[in-house]
Amino acid sequence: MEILAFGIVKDIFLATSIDLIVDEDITVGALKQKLEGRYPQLRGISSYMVAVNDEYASDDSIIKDSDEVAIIPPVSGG
Amino acid sequence: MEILAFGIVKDIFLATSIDLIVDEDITVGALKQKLEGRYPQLRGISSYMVAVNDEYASDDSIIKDSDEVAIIPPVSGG
Amino acid sequence: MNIDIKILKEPLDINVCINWVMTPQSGGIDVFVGTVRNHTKGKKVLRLEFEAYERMAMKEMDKIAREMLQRWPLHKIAMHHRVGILDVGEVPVVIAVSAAHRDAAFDACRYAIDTLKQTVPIWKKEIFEDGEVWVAAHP
Amino acid sequence: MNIDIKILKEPLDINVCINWVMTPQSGGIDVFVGTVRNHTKGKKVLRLEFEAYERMAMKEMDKIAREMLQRWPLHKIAMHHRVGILDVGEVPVVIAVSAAHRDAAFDACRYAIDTLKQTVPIWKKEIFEDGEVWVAAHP
Repeated sequence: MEILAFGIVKDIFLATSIDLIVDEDITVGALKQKLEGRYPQLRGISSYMVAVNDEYASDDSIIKDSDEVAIIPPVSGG
Repeated sequence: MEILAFGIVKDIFLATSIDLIVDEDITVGALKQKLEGRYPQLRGISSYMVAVNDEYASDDSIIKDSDEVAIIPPVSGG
Repeated sequence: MNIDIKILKEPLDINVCINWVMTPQSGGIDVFVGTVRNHTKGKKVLRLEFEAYERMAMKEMDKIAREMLQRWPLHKIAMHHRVGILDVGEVPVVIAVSAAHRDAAFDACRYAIDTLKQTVPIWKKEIFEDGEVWVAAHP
Repeated sequence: MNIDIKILKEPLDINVCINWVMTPQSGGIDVFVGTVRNHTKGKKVLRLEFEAYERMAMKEMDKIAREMLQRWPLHKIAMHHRVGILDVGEVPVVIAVSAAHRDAAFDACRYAIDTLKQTVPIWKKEIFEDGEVWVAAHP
């Protein structure tokens, strides 16, 4: 599952995207746990959201392997 | 006493200014009465203010002959 | 000086106002641009005429700007008003306000246009196909 | 269409935004112009870098604009955001809103920038003399 990284998350992943091996149909919450296990620095940022196919997704949303997943650290545009 | 007219008041005075003969040291209130006697249409407008030397003046302000007096109908700038 | 007040016969230049208020300390600029509408109360407007009691209008605009600087932490204020004949789509007024933070800029800019419309001796005549009228003159 | 959303690598053109939202029905336009400040929390800022998750950012800005049209009687909305490296004084964002009456334009424009800063996936990195930091990333 390809996961896009932006802002501070790019610095944590040391990449603009990572390819994570996951079971099919993982929830957003489970993905976060998995990522935080692999990248403990994620726990140190203010908060982050997960977007699935360009939409903010709640922790109980289910992600398919074909979805576009992005980690959204606190936004600071404007 | 020269009295400047703007907007609708120009149309009432049929002039951009009039020269009114007044006793010295007339109040703004007395000036208004005098003007309304001479130009009854003044009573038909929404409201108007008198400015003395570029400042809004209250009815009890005293006007000297050397002051610059202007009749200020409802403003509508912007 | 951090206040720029002008009454102009020529078309207003919005960029001039924005560039003038922009400072290296500023984080946000709010700009109000008035435009001439093509209708009022369902009636077609051909053009507008603006007249100012110029010296007093400058003074009253300056009062508004000084009050703004007292009430909000602002950097600079530009307030330009046009006079003369304006066609539909032309710009009678531009108010630009810069501040470190946007809330002050928004609040102050809105205060400026609201107060300008109440206190500044400038008058607008609406010219229709069948006549003309000084706005707000009659009840 | 009455919504113009853009994410651009080139300097934003404020006049383009204003001219685009201006309609013959409009009586007022409110414009918010963000600018890069030379300091933050007392520290000198050399420049900023803006990064967007572009497709999602466009979608989120479009949501904001649609919400604005539902909540206020507006004519047109332009929302342009810049990405890339910006120097002090450059403009990361322009939001222009036209309406028949100014209250709607002011309220909607403020809603737009407030919401953009909360929901649109764009990130700002502040670059100082001695390092750089992603804004708001850490508690």
